[in-house]
Amino acid sequence: MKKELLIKEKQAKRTNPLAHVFDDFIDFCQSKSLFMLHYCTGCGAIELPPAMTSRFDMERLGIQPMVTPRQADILLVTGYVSVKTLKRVILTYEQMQAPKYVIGICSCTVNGGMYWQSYATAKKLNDYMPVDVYIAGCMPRPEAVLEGLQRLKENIKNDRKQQKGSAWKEYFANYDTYLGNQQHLFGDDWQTPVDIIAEAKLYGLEGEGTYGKNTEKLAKVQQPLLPQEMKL
Amino acid sequence: MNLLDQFFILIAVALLSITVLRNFRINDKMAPLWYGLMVVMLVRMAAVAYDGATLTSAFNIEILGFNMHWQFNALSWFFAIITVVAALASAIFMSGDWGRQYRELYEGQGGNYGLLQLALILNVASMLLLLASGDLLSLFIGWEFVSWASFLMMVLMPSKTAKKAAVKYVVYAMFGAMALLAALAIIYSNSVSFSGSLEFEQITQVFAGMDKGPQFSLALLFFIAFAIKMGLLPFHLWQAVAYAETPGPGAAFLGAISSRMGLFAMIIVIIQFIGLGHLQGMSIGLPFINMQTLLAWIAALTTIIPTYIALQQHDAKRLLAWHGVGQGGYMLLGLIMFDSIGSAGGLMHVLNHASYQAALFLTVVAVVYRTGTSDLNKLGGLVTQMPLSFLVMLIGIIGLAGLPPMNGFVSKWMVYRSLLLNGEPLLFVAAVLGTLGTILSVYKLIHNTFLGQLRVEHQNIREVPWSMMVPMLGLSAIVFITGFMPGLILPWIASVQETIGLPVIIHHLGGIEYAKGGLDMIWVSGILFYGFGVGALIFYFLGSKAKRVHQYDNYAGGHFLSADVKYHYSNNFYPGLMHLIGDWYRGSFKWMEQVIVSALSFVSKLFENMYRSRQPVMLLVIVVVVALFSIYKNTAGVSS
Amino acid sequence: MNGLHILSELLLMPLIAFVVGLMMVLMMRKISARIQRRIGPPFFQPIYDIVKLYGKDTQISHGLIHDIGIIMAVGGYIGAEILLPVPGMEGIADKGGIITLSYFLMIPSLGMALGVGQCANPNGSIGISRALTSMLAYDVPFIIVVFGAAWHYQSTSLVGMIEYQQMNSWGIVEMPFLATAGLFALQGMLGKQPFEIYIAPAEIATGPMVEMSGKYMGGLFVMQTFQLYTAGVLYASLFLGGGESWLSLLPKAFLVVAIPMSIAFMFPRYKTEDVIRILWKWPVMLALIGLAFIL
Amino acid sequence: MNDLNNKLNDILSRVNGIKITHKRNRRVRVDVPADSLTTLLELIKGQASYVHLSAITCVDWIKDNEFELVYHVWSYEENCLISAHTRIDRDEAKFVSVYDLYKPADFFERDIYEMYGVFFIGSPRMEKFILTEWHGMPPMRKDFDSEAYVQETFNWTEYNPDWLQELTDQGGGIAIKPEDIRLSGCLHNMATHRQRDKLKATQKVGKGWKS
Repeated sequence: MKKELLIKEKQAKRTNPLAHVFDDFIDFCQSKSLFMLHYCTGCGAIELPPAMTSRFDMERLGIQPMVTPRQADILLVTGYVSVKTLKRVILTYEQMQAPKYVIGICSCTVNGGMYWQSYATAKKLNDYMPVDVYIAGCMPRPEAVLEGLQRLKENIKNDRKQQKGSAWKEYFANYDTYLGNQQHLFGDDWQTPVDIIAEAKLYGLEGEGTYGKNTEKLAKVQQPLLPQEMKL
Repeated sequence: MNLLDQFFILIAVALLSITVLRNFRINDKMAPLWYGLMVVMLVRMAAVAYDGATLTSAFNIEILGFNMHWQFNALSWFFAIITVVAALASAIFMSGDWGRQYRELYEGQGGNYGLLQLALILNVASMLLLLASGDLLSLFIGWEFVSWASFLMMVLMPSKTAKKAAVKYVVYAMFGAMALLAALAIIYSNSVSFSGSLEFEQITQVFAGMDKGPQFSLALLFFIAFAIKMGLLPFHLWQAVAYAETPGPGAAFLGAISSRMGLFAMIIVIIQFIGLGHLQGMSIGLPFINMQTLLAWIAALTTIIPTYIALQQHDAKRLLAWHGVGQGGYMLLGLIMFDSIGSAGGLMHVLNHASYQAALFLTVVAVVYRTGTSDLNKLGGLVTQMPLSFLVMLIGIIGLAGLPPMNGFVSKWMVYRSLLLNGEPLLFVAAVLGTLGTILSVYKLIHNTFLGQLRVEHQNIREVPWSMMVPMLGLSAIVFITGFMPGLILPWIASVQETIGLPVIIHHLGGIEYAKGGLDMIWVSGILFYGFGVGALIFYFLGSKAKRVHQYDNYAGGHFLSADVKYHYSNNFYPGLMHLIGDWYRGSFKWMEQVIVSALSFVSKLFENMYRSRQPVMLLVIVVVVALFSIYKNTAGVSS
Repeated sequence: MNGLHILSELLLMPLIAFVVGLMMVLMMRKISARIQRRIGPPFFQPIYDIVKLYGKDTQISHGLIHDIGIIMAVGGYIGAEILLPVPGMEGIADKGGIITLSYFLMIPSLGMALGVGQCANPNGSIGISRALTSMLAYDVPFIIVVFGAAWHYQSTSLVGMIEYQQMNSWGIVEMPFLATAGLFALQGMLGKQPFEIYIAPAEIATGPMVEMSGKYMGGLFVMQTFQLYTAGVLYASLFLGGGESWLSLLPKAFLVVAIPMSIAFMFPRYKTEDVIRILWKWPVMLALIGLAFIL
Repeated sequence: MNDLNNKLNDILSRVNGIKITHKRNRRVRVDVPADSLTTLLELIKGQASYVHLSAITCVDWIKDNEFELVYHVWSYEENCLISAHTRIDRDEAKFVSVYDLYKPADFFERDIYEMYGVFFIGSPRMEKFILTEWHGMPPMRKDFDSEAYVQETFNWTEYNPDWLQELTDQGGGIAIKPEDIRLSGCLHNMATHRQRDKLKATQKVGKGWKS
């Protein structure tokens, strides 16, 4: 309750026009500097080196590859995601720090692609995590990849201005739905070490759909990993 | 009755009290009090430390025409205050819960808490006796006392390695004592004017009247005697294991100061009375290698080799004990430069080393108290459970590694500065190599104990009780304050330098004054803390609040971490380095030691077999022949 | 030297270091891009990166020591910047000396090592183990170089060294071997290509930085700017005569930083033991030859 | 070469009910009844140096209601591969492990157990191997309907962008829509479609299947 009040207060303070300037500046920088984590699940990964190196040079757009989810802003899922991999992709996504964006590259992330009838391949990536941009194709050319990244940059720049919720906020606000889909696939005892609900509470990102019957199910099986406090 | 006599009486009373009361609980309260009183007495004697005065005790003994007397000068005072403060810290530490645990664990299995208290006071008393010695004979007496008192302390841990190490130590110590005795005998027989006591001044006289050869052997005998106690190369093998296996606070006390008695004697004999002139006069083989360079190189190698042995250890206590051996090298390296900055650095390093070594040992003992192990491969992540101990260890390792702003930096800086001024590039590199090795090894120490993954079995342990925390915090406060304001200590050092006839350092509160690059720790620490302040401002005022996460919420390539996966990176912490230098650990010294031991045991077996042989008549014949021969020889000598 | 002067130095020196460091980061990335025939990042890219990292909405911390590690890493370098003499601001720099400074440079490493340690990530610990090992490797030639310079100028104060060089000739002219060895050690100190085993992105996930998010990573980016600046200015003070003015100091510093960058991309990555082997062999040999000339 | 073949034939012919086919020079196919397979393997390992078990594969002959297990055994000395085929009952789906003879059989048998549900008696680790999250019918069995499972388990993305709409409006667009394929089953395998429907009716497919 107190936290909500604080958030409201914070939002009230934002009437200061300069505050918007500051926010816009940060948004601008965010759109100009993107660290991407390429989760190379499939063949689409092969198109990334040309996009990064001298032919197309992503760095001129401010996009750099990073290797851990902690540092990254974009999660590039390049190719089909098997159910087992999906668990890891979800963990990786949850370990990324907001604002975080997901790009699904290749048709496989859209609908399973050529693996559409495979029992082992997850079909629709945005059932399990909010995907900002899909770059379809089998595989998409580096031009397409860059086009998609440019589209993402535009989105980032405009999101806060247009009062649109960013996709990553969806994950917190509709956690119950996403969790439900994950549980459907992995069973009811599914959990990651990242406590999304606690995170949503801490940063005031809770929404209507954060809690629900799926999170109740989770609460029953979850072994909460509280941070170790220093104690004297 | 002057202050020194009162001090001796106090020591005697304390010794008596602890001897009588050692098995009663009241002793736990009394023992720290006695050490506290000793500190007070030493503070009252502060005039010695600041003015370079000498207090001579009224108490003296005359045996067989030898007069033994005791005195206190700035040098003795400097070592005495370190000794007593270290003892105070150890006594407070062991008087509370640690003592209780020790009783529960070891009483009846060879450990004896009362005896441990007694061993501590005996150590302190004998060390003070040694420090107060006024002539060579009292030095020798004190020397023997110190050796046996340390032995008593070392055997109080009921383990086989402890016993073995203690026996090894005693063998080494006896060898050293014999060397000292032989040196005394040489001095006695070469004295021109013997006045009833073996005064220190006679060393200078005897040296002046000797040829190069005997000079060299005399210096060597003294060196062997003192180097063994100090653990200098090549006599470094006994110390680490023996100290590491001593019961907790005892190890802290011994590690802090005990082996520095060797340095004390070395300062008196080699620095003060043999002097630079003689050392440089004694050239060995090549003309540019003289005794001074030899000692300097021994010191430099002592910094390197034990430090890199420490790097290999995976037991926290042994690691620290090996560093104790290594740091001794810096002290001698500074002193052997015979200039104001170097010797001040060497002397100051005694105090600095004692403070952080005791703090580190006590921290490790605290960890052992809670977890029951000092094996670095079985610990980890304790920082959340024991934050204050972590703080103490952090301060200690910064001191040990010689980084600003702790006191280890000041003394090491002085040693480096002196090596720079004297143009000794290789010694300089050797000293820095030692420091770098220390940084590597102490990071391993703190990482493997306090950082990284917390083991499941350690999830419920808590900080150690205050009786253990207070001495640890006190020692770390000393480490920090003397680092921040070395000027508090430097007057003592200057007075010591004056006493032993070295050039005196020009100092101020923040450090030392020197035309081409001095050191002002107040500025240095100030700048550092300013930097930390700005860093903290940047950190806390920019950016959003951070979410605290559990250790299992960790990037492991998408892997789900859980309690049954031990992912703490601790064993063989520096594999790359060990790939390269691992082959250089040949254990040559150990091999040498074993060769000597086997040779000795072979000879002793030989004699034993002779005694046990079936023809005792043979023995009789041999004895008779030898006796007759010697009688003949002597009578022949007389008749001619 | 009055209080105001000191205050301005305390405030300005880290600030200048930061700005110059940003330019150096940009230069570094531009050089690497040009060598790989890319266009490279836009002019303000280093600022975008840092602002973005500090502007992250959420971030994680593994505990207090994790935070303190970053503070120590940034703070240690801020302290080091203040001890570096630059034109017009030599007042406080005189309080330290080359020995103090070279020890100051170890504090950020220690801080970072502590912070990474609390993260309890094995990749991080492996990275730290490698970083400390390579510190052992490059510090040996570096310390010989420092000794040589201090002996040659008969001073441990950087201010004194710069004065000597400006009155006589530059260190690089008088001690070419030592200067070369110093450059070699610099490559290791900056962790550039043959010696970047402790970062090893594909292998141990950037080692020490593995758990750094948001402002933690931002702190490290800030640290990198300081690191480049320190390396450039320190080397310029030791061998290139410091600077009479900023106009002469900055080109030197940029040049010094540009050299390792330009060489870096010709090399693969050495194993840890090879890092030690090569750094203990060639630069040490060069430095010892240099020492033999000046002693 | 003939010598070798003769020798091998001698050895092989000691096995009951064996049928030897020399497919090529160094490829021998043998068909043995299930109960003499181990005898065969023991013989060729012990007497003819076939020490390397390259793979065990499984084929589901659903019409015959049988599983065919194929043991590929290689000899380094004769550079010859023997593929021993044997058939076991599909409903029973149990066979004896050859782990005692060939240690690598452990993995192959585990894999087959997971993918086909053939239980190997005496194999050391008959447990999950790759499909750690899988609880349904072994997915390589012919009666497992992957499409049905997919339809039941996953959702599909609606993909109808403007440009495609425009094309469609102009009379172009995609000839066969993905939805049509998904809902009607495999295009290229229409013939077996009816049969699969029949199977679907008789067997419960998906999560409820327990081995």
